[in-house]
Amino acid sequence: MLSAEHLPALQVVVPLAAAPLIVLLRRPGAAWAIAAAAAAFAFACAVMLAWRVAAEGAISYELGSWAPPWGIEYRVDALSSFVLVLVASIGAVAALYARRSIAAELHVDQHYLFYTMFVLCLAGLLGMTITGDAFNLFVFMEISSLSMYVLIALGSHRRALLAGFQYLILGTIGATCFVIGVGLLYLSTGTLNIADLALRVQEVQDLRPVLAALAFLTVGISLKAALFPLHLWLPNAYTYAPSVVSAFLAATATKVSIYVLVRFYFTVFGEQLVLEALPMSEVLIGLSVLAIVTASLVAVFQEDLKRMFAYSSVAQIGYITLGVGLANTSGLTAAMVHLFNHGITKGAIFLLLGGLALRAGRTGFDCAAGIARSMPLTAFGMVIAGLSLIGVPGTAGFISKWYLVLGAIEQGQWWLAALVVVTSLIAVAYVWRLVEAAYLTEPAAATPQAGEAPLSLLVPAWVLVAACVYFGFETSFNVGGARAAAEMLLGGGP
Amino acid sequence: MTFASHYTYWMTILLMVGGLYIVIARGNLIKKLIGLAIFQTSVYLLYIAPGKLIGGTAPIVSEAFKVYSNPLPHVLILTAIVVGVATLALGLAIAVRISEAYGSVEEDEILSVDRNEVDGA
Amino acid sequence: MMAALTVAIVVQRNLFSVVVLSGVYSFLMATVLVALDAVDVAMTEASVGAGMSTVLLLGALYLCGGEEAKPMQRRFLPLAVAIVIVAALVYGTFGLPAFSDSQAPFHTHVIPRYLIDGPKETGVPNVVTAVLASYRGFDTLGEVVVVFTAGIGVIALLRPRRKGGKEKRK
Amino acid sequence: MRTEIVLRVVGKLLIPFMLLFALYVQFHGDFGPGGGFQAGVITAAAVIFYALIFGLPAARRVVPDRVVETMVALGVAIYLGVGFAGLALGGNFLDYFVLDPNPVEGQHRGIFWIEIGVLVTVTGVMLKIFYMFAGRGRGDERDQ
Amino acid sequence: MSGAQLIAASLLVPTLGALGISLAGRWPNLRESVTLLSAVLLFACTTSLAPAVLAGGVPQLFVLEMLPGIALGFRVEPLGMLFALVASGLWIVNSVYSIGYMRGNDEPHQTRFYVCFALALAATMGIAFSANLLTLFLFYEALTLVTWPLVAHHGDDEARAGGRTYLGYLLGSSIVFLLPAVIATWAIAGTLEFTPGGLLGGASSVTLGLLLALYMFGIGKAALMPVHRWLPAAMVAPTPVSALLHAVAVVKAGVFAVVKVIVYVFGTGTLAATTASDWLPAVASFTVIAASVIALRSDNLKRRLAYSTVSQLSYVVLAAAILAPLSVIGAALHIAAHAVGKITLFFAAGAIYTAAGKTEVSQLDGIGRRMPWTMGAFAVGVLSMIGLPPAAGFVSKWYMLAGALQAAHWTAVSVIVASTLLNAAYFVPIVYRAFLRAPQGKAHGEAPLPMVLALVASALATLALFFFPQVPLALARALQGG
Repeated sequence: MLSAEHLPALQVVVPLAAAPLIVLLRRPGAAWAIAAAAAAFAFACAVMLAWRVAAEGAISYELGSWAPPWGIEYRVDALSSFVLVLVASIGAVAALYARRSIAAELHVDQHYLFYTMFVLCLAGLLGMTITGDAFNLFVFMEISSLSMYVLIALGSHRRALLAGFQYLILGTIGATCFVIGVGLLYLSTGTLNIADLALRVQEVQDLRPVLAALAFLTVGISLKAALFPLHLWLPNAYTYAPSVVSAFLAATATKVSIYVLVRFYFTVFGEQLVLEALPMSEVLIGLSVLAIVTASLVAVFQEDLKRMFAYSSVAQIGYITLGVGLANTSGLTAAMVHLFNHGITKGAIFLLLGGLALRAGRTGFDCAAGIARSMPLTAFGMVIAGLSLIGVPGTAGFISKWYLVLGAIEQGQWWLAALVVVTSLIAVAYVWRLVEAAYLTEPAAATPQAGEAPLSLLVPAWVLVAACVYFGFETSFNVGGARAAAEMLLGGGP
Repeated sequence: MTFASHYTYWMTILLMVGGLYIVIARGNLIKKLIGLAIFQTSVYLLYIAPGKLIGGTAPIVSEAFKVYSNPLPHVLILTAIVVGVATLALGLAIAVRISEAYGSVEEDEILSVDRNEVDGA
Repeated sequence: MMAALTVAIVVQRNLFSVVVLSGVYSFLMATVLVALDAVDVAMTEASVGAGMSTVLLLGALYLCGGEEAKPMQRRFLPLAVAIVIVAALVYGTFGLPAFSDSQAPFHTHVIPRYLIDGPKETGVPNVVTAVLASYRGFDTLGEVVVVFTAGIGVIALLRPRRKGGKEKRK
Repeated sequence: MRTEIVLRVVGKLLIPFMLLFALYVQFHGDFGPGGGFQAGVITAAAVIFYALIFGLPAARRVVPDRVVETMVALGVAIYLGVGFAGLALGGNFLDYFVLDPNPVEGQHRGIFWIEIGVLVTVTGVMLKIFYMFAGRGRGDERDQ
Repeated sequence: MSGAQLIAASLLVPTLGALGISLAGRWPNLRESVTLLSAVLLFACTTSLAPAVLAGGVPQLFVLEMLPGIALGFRVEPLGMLFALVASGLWIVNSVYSIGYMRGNDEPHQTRFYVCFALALAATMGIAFSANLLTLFLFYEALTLVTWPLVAHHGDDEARAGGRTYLGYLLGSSIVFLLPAVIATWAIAGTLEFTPGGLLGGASSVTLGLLLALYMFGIGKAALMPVHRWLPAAMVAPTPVSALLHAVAVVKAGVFAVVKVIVYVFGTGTLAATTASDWLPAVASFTVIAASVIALRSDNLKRRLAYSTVSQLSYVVLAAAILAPLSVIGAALHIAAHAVGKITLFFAAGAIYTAAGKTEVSQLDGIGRRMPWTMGAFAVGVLSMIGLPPAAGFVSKWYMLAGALQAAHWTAVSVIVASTLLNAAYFVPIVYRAFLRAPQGKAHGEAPLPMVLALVASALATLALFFFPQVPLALARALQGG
């Protein structure tokens, strides 16, 4: 059957094709319909792919029927299919959500432009994830980044412009570093296909260019992934972007970048090169620890909810890279699981915040005072997602924390395990600030009185909230997928 | 490993760093963008220079020539250039909007405007 | 010479002249590229780098005003960063094949098929075009989409709102 | 500048040639340097040139915004169309071989069409961007 | 119904009850009747589970696999049965009482109160029936979280501060100590199932000691010093909540978990074989004595009761830590005995507050003449706390003492004896004041009827446990045997 074998291409191309379609039609309603349809299709696609990969193992797709390394190859394996599902699902939810919130936050002329950017961003991220070609990865990285800059700059506060600009500068530097890295790799191996690279890198006698490439790739990707201390663009971006964009970004963009990092570390370079030739493990762990501690502490003292959770994102990314740095099966599993769990958790939080922003106009802490009464569902959803952020058992966050600590203990690094649990107390601190504000404080002047957020916002948000709980109990997908990916990376790494 | 044999690389590096320096050190947004552009163009050399084979010719196959320069980097760089100009356009667009919203394209001035705003609020 | 230009751009404070300089820079880049047999790239660079970008920059300048203020005080950090990068790159290049070394891996791997079979397989003697449009056609698709993105993005950012539109909160 | 009779004449004379050159670059791209992208830029440059001489409104009359924006999307659409054609004819995405009984012919056809796509989009975008920047200052953009 | 179904029911009943309560929030009468109904139903479920367990059966229920190799599962063993019986039984009494109390002092957010209360019971059932450490941990945390709104019920600054301390201590200790302990256990033993004789047979003495410390201080609900501070802090809550914390659920869950960990994770045998646990009785003894002293010196009635709880809890820990068969039985019994006794005391305190608005011991002169029922019940509770016949406390204390002697653990013996005297020292004067001093202040009668009924009932239960200790005793014995 035609579609089955072409799923990998369709996965990316359909959202891509949606973009010009939207522009040609230019009608806000139609634009939303197309975008939503494309996102939904992408989600279905991703699920089917994941299912097939689980059943039959990695899929390779030759674009233009040119065999790699001459042509460009799409490669879906345990890892990429896992990330695909995350990105696509968040994309679908966000698309549903966008209609109402964008209608409230953007001028009607811009709607179709927004949706164009949205599907492009989605396609870009999917492309980054699925591609098996280093340079193609760069191209799609640029697609997603450019659209992202615009999406951020569309925020309704003028600082959104500045945020977008900063991100543009740093992001471009990051992308260029990435290109340099790829270039160095190409010069010393003569190929761009990731699988082919993986083989030929091992044959390179003179390691110096490869190591330089490693360094550049790390820097470049870290910029995109907002890996501490290269996270400076992130808080502003998340704070001033339109709500749905914040949610989408927080849940997917940085995650995909981390996926790329992992991909290059363990597939291309192979752990012995990464972990032995350079002290990457130590560096990663050190930076992650810094990220977790500082960012969490900073988050506690924020006066704007979006900003607070933006900093918490930086910290959570720290947890993920910590798992990567541990570089054992449990560690990588933890990283992947947390990639997924944190994606849905943060997605839920930012979507709910979007509801608050819709009612209150802002997301300052004072707006949250006593919202338990005026917006009970929003408040309760935030509590659940917050618990997942802390890592309370019964939520998705707990599962990631479990594996993280387990990985640390297996490595015999008790202090890391201790650090993880202690820092999650900081999370308690900032989450509970919100809970107290919501439940124990009397409504303040800034508190929205308009009542609960509209269903069209609540439903998508609650889908993710439910996911936070569901994946805290029924872990066969996220843990299973993550473990499979981790084993593939460590076993499959050359 | 003679000096000549790696001259091009070092040229590239010099440009690269120059561009990057502009980006980081200069407060003017437009200037930053120009720096960014230079930073990107320098990458072109990194890719293409090694592809050149002395005595080779442009990779347009015909009976006249036997040695060709490496075409693949050319392709990549074509893409890179496009990306570069696209980025530049976007950046400028945002810069224009900023100058409209803040009346300035100097980073520090803008930041100070925001700070005052915060204090005011 | 390009290096000199770069330095000039670094020091020059009048944005207009900077723009012009960068235009010149692009032209030089283009000539260098021709010298390196990258005719297609040279052509593009000339038209885009020298032509398009300059026009855009001038347009932007027209809208933003020309003089650049004094640079900010933090000069140390950028220098440090720059130096680190130089170090990393120089270190890297030592391992790279010498200029015009036909035995370098990127001449021996993948490429031959393009050069030898390319014309036969695609019927296009200009291998660059062949690779661009066919072998790596998907990259080019991506490239076009990037352009598209930029275009739509600029529209989204610069199209004047009609009345009734939400104005930026000041 | 609009009074500069010389310029106007030269412009009128030059612009057709520019367009011609663009077409040459476009279709000779298979044999010599060049291709859709460069051609697109040149075409755009021609129009921009026109706009510089005769003023933006004039250019807008010749190439209205609506058309430009359509071009922007259309190019990509064409390109994707080629890709889907490959799918429809039983090949992979962007598979040119299946576009024609004779594979090499198919390649030719595919490349031809995608180059068209590139040309259209690039021209459109470059023009659009120029319009946007130029129109921004005076805010005289007559959009839809 | 089969065992599995009953387990499921006893988890679902309170949960659904909570749902119903929140739906019925607008109509108080309906709401409270829903509460009572679910309480009765729950008790029915647990009681109908009991025979099977007494007969030596272990009803099980496995829901799903949370992590590879670790299921979310439930298994009813004697100790859990005992705990579940006590908790569900007291819920009935407590809800009757709270109806009186909440209406008597027309408290705010009553719906939230009843909802969280029901949820707390659900969590308690989960703890009682948990089949492995992960399930235990899950519901342990859940209990902390759902009781937080109860503690911070009033929402003013004092309540918030109390709530923060409560949450900080319990969540903090459980995340920082308990979770790593659990994970380490998993890493060492490869399983988390509670198994008679323990899972950590192979581990070295040092590891055992470390783990034991992690567990003991990780289970903050057991209020082992120095992690006891949350208990007095939680006194800001309304009295029914204090009753819930001290008698029904929270602290009981703590000591229950302690006993469970010592018996089923470490295994008394394993610990006895090493020196890993030698420090524990010392800490427990210290807690017993110190807490009693503080109680002696505090004038606020509820505060005094709180510290008495701290010391009483440490009895259980101490008894379990002695590792002698009899003492473990004593520990199990004391969970029940202390529950009924302490709830009576708190009910009385609450009744006094509602009727007379008095909170300090020094104000209680002659109150027994005005509130004879209340103070009578109070007296019974006191007897039980001190451990005199004819009250439940006597039985459990008897077993503990016997166990201590059996193990020839002289410090323990002396501690128990000494603390008994201390208990007497800080409880008897209250009774004395209440009955033998002349009443002062304006006249007032008994507290509202529901409250009186409740506290009398609990007092009777206290006595009943003395005269007919068969069921709990049997269960406790079964625990030793199992």
